[in-house]
Amino acid sequence: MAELTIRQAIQRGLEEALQNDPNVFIMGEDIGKYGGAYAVTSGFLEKYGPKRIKDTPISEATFIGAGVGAAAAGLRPVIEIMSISFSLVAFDQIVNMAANLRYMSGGQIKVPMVIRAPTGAGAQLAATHSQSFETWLAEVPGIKCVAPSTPADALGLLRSALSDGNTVIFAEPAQMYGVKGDVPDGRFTVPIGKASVQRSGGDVTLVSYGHGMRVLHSAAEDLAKRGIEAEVVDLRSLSPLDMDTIVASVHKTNRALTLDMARRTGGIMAEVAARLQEAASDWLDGPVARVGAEDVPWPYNRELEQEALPRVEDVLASLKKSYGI
Amino acid sequence: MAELTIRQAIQRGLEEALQNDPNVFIMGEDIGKYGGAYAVTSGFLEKYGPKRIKDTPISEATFIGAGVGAAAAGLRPVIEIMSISFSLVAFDQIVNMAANLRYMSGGQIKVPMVIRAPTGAGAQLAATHSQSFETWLAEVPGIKCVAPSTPADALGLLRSALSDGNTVIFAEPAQMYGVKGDVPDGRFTVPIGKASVQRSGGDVTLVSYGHGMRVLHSAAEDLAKRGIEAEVVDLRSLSPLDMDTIVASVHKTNRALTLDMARRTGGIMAEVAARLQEAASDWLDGPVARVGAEDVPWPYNRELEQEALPRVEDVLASLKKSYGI
Amino acid sequence: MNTRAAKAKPKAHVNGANDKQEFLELYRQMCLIRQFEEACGEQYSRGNIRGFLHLYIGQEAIAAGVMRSLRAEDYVVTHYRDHGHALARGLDTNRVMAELFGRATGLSKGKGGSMHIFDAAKGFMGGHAIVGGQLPLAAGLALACQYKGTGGIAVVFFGDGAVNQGVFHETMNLAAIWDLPLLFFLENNLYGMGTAAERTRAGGVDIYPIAGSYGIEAAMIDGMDVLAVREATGEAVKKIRAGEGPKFIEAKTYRFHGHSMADPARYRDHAELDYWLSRDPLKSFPKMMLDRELATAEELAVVRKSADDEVASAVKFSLESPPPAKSELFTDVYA
Amino acid sequence: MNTRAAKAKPKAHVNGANDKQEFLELYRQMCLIRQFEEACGEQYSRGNIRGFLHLYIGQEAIAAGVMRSLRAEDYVVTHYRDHGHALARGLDTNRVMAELFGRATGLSKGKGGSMHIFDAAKGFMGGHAIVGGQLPLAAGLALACQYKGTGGIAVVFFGDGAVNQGVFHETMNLAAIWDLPLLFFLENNLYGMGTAAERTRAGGVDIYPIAGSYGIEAAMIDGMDVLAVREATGEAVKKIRAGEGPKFIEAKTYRFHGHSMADPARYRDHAELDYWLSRDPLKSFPKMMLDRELATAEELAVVRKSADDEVASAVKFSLESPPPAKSELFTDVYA
Ligand SMILES: Cc1ncc(C[n+]2csc(CCOP(=O)(O)OP(=O)(O)O)c2C)c(N)n1
Ligand SMILES: Cc1ncc(C[n+]2csc(CCOP(=O)(O)OP(=O)(O)O)c2C)c(N)n1
Ligand SMILES: [Mg+2]
Ligand SMILES: [Mg+2]
Repeated sequence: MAELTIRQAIQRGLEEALQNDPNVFIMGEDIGKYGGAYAVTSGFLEKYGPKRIKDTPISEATFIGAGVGAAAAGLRPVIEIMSISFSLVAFDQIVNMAANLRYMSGGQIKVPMVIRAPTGAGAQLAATHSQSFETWLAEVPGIKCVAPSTPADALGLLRSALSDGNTVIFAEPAQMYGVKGDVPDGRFTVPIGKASVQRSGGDVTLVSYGHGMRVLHSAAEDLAKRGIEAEVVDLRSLSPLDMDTIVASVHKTNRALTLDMARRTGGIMAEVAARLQEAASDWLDGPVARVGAEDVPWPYNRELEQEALPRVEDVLASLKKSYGI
Repeated sequence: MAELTIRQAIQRGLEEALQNDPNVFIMGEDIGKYGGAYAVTSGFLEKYGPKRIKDTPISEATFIGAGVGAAAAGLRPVIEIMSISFSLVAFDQIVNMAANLRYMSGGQIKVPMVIRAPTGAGAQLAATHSQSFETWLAEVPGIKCVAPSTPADALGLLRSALSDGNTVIFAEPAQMYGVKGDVPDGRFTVPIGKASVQRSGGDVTLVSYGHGMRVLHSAAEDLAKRGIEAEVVDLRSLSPLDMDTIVASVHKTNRALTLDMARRTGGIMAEVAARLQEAASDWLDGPVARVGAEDVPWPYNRELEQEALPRVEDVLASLKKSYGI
Repeated sequence: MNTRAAKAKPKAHVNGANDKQEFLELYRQMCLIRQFEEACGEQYSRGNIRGFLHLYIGQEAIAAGVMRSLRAEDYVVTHYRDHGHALARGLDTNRVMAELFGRATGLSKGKGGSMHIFDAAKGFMGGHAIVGGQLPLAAGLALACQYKGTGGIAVVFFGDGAVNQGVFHETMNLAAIWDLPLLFFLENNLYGMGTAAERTRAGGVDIYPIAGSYGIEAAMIDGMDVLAVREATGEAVKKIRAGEGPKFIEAKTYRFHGHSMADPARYRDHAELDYWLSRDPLKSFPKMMLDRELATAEELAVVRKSADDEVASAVKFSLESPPPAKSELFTDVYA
Repeated sequence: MNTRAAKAKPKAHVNGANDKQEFLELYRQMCLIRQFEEACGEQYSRGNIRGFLHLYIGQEAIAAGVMRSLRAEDYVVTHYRDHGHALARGLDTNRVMAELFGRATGLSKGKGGSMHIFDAAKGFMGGHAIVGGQLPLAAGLALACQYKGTGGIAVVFFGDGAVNQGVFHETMNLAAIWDLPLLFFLENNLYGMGTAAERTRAGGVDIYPIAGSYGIEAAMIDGMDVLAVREATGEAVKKIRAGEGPKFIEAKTYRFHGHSMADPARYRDHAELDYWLSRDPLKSFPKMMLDRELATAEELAVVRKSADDEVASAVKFSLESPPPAKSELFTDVYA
């Protein structure tokens, strides 16, 4: 057991892969000489050399598409996008190429690739730089999508992603790189497609992922003070979705809330809520409560941005509305 | 009152605009000399000349971005994308530019533009050409999104879109250009943000848009034979969403089903279902039933594609499951 | 009228009877493609092939001329107008046709259709239907060849319309800075769908000079001349294998039919079409062989007959093949 | 060490005392930008400015030199390193600074921040933070000028990193085929974030030749020489206004600080930095004026002082300005 930050956990996963699999290479903007915009690959170029650590031009569509080709030819590319906000310029390559190739080729082609990208608002980066497009990518069949909120999950999920046969979007909560946590020794993995119950409780099920987990844990503390025991579930895997874990929790609690730190409308949390009411309607004492960021572009000003982001009060108010608790 | 096809209704709306507003111009691939991939702008180049009818290179990102600029400078561009499947290469320009400019500029910039694109599966065009990205674009604040399913709505919504101050995504069901219907004379409009009750009934609310309306109407016929009166609601406007009309219907019927001809997971119909259970849980006799296409890339083979598409049987089975009817 | 090919290089030199087998093989491939495409057109009107169908008729000299320089370890990537490349690369004619028919025996089990032909075992990596989308993929395949040191290269085909997509530019840049073993093969058939290239492309009727801006050596050739294609490709491929990085070839060509089956091609004038029909490689090449006594009329007829038979069998094979099982809808989504 | 600017054109010719007022104005603008940026850096470290902040220090000669040729009806579009362009275009210094502070008095009411400065009334159309994303917008603004016949033009600024985005290529093509009144202004400061342009850009250290592939006339100039910038821009703008279509200017320049406040710029060596510091336009330009007796030391000091005062007032104005009302979160989403 070691205490690591999320950044360090990702670094460890990447280094293991670089050391153990000669087909693994990393590419992205400023990941080499600069060491990565969020310093995740700091020192890698010196250690692993330019063949394995490739600085790219600012051409996301093309280096992601090239990753698809390299993966199709048997390599295992790891791609860093500086921010998931920039993935839009490469959406065609991700959605039409990485996700569809296997199906369109009748199973002939595999695209085992990991696309890492920091995601989420909260740093006053304004409308173009604060988005969370993992919520769209998680809807696309043919690719998978994970988003860790702890160092152990970051490492465990990265290991799984690095040995998966498919393209995995690895969404890293940008405000949480420095979050510390215990990481088991040894080569444990966290399976893709399994949610994690981070806190047990019998009164209400709270579901989110990434940055949302912080808000949920605070809300759970508040609720506990009032004698309400929340079960806090981290999706971890946005695709495939693990509805079983959530439904099992609701069987126990009869109440559920979904929290999306991205905008409330749409995205993968709408799907979770919609599925949950389908799968557990007989168990729910009220509508699935939904909390998300305001449906506006992200503002620069700090107070406005904080106002747009969901807070503990919103979680509590929403529970009150749905369940009177 | 005249009988028009959806194609003719759109043509009429475009021609009116070209005739009445010198700031309106149309651009897109093959819309001029060729007359449009779906023949919507056939004859326009001859009639309105190359200044108003601009054939573009196959550069969706740039001609959409140029539309944003032209709109910001006071023109009113109408852009045709040959298929909404191709919009992915321009997603950055739509989502980051068209949608965000007004907000980021503190309201200084308006982007009054219409982006027309055929959408949907069903013509054996396979994985890359059968997608329905209006379901994503409808989630983006700052732009609006409509999708007509009748000639009258096509014309009425197009008129509204052409006088809206914002970018409006106008998603045209590709398989329905030839569908005929009565179109009132005179300059009626259909407001953006209002759903339409296409059939009244007191037993169950069926909601969809575009191609989905055909399936819902067939299902309603089948249900009627069994004495079940379905209320069939066409969203028409995917953004803003008109939950009021849907909720009002559910107050009457106590049952609801959403149908998405696009993939079941995610998209705007997940949002409708999620909101509906929040807004009308006390009125619903069971979970909102959800029907959608299978969560797989679109296959080429006809039988497989038909199998992926939602059918009347799926609607009926889903109602049985949710409500036992 | 557009007769730009006249500016292209003259025909490659012919080395007498030594080349006979090679020439007959080139002719066989071109006949096979032509016949295949004619059959596709017919099967489309019968409803056996659906979706979008783009015929390669008129451009056969390119696919046939390029593939002769490639090896098993090389990769081929192309766009939706892909049957010609598939056949010339040696994909099974039956299985290509069956894919168009959407049958279980098709290369993609009927899931991909005409625009998405794949045969990974033969390094044939599609068939891609988003204009320009295939270019980055090809760069990645080339990168893999370089990374693994296989000695292989990648060839990517694209049209004059695709050069207007940003990824074309991005891919040339990436290939150039990383010295990727990649051959850019531009089939300039003068139109992107119904729009003449000159109306959508700045910088003149020739596109190849842009490669120079990336330091990529480029050639312009007559795409109706299979020997010119073979020669230019051979030279470029040799340099690429020698580690010289990417190369670029622009071949001027013409599609004799519309863009797809839906297109009556009214945007082209008759004189232009006639000019290009007069340069049909399926006429000029056998004529040259006859003129130079490299083949007899009988030998050529045998070749044609074998192509016809192969295509007829492929149609029969496809008609007799079963559709994919419904369960196939859910396979191949994930590995 | 990278000292490419040496290859650029020599300094523009000076026409004696006539130019005095003009030169003092250029100097004033450069001083204003420099001082503004220094103040931003300081306010950032105090936490009054947040998010990403990209300073223009070192590149002042470009913004100052370009804007002199523009008219009220013209449009200016730039990227996130936008304060210099904003000030040189004549935007209110107070309101630009207040935007960085996120205050209600900011040009975008504090919603846009440093990377998204807009002043539509002055034709200043942003401030765009997706690399390359501003290029199509500028083409659309130029199209509107052409369509309406306003006589206006658009100028778009972008960096050496942005040329690697596909839209750069697409926009040049569109501008060229449609003869748009658009000036492409490339500020080649040799680095895109931490990566030297030569490592990510094929075709040599000079980027401007690519414009030629689109038939766009291009010039390369010394971006540290405000007169060279002014002259080249003046020429290009004259041609654009005359209906000659788009033009392209590449100016070699250097940012003296890191990419953003987060970047210590360890990827550059001292000799390189020293070379470029030695070419600081805030030193060379006043020196030239003194040498040629176009201004006295006192006159220059007055200019500097006025810039300092203007910036100090802007900081004060911003500090005293209120934040936006919380209700502003929901305004300006839709028209
Ligand atoms: C991104 C995108 N935009 C538009 C289309 C529609 N489309 C398909 S083929 C084509 C023309 C392409 O022309 P070219 O590249 O010259 O190839 P050719 O068909 O002539 O072989 C167009 C516009 C598409 N498939 N993808
Ligand atoms: C599409 C996209 N990719 C990456 C980034 C992150 N990024 C911001 S600025 C920058 C460097 C741009 O360099 P250049 O164009 O040379 O402009 P400079 O900063 O040197 O003025 C990068 C990589 C982004 N904002 N957008
Ligand atoms: Mg073409
Ligand atoms: Mg730069």
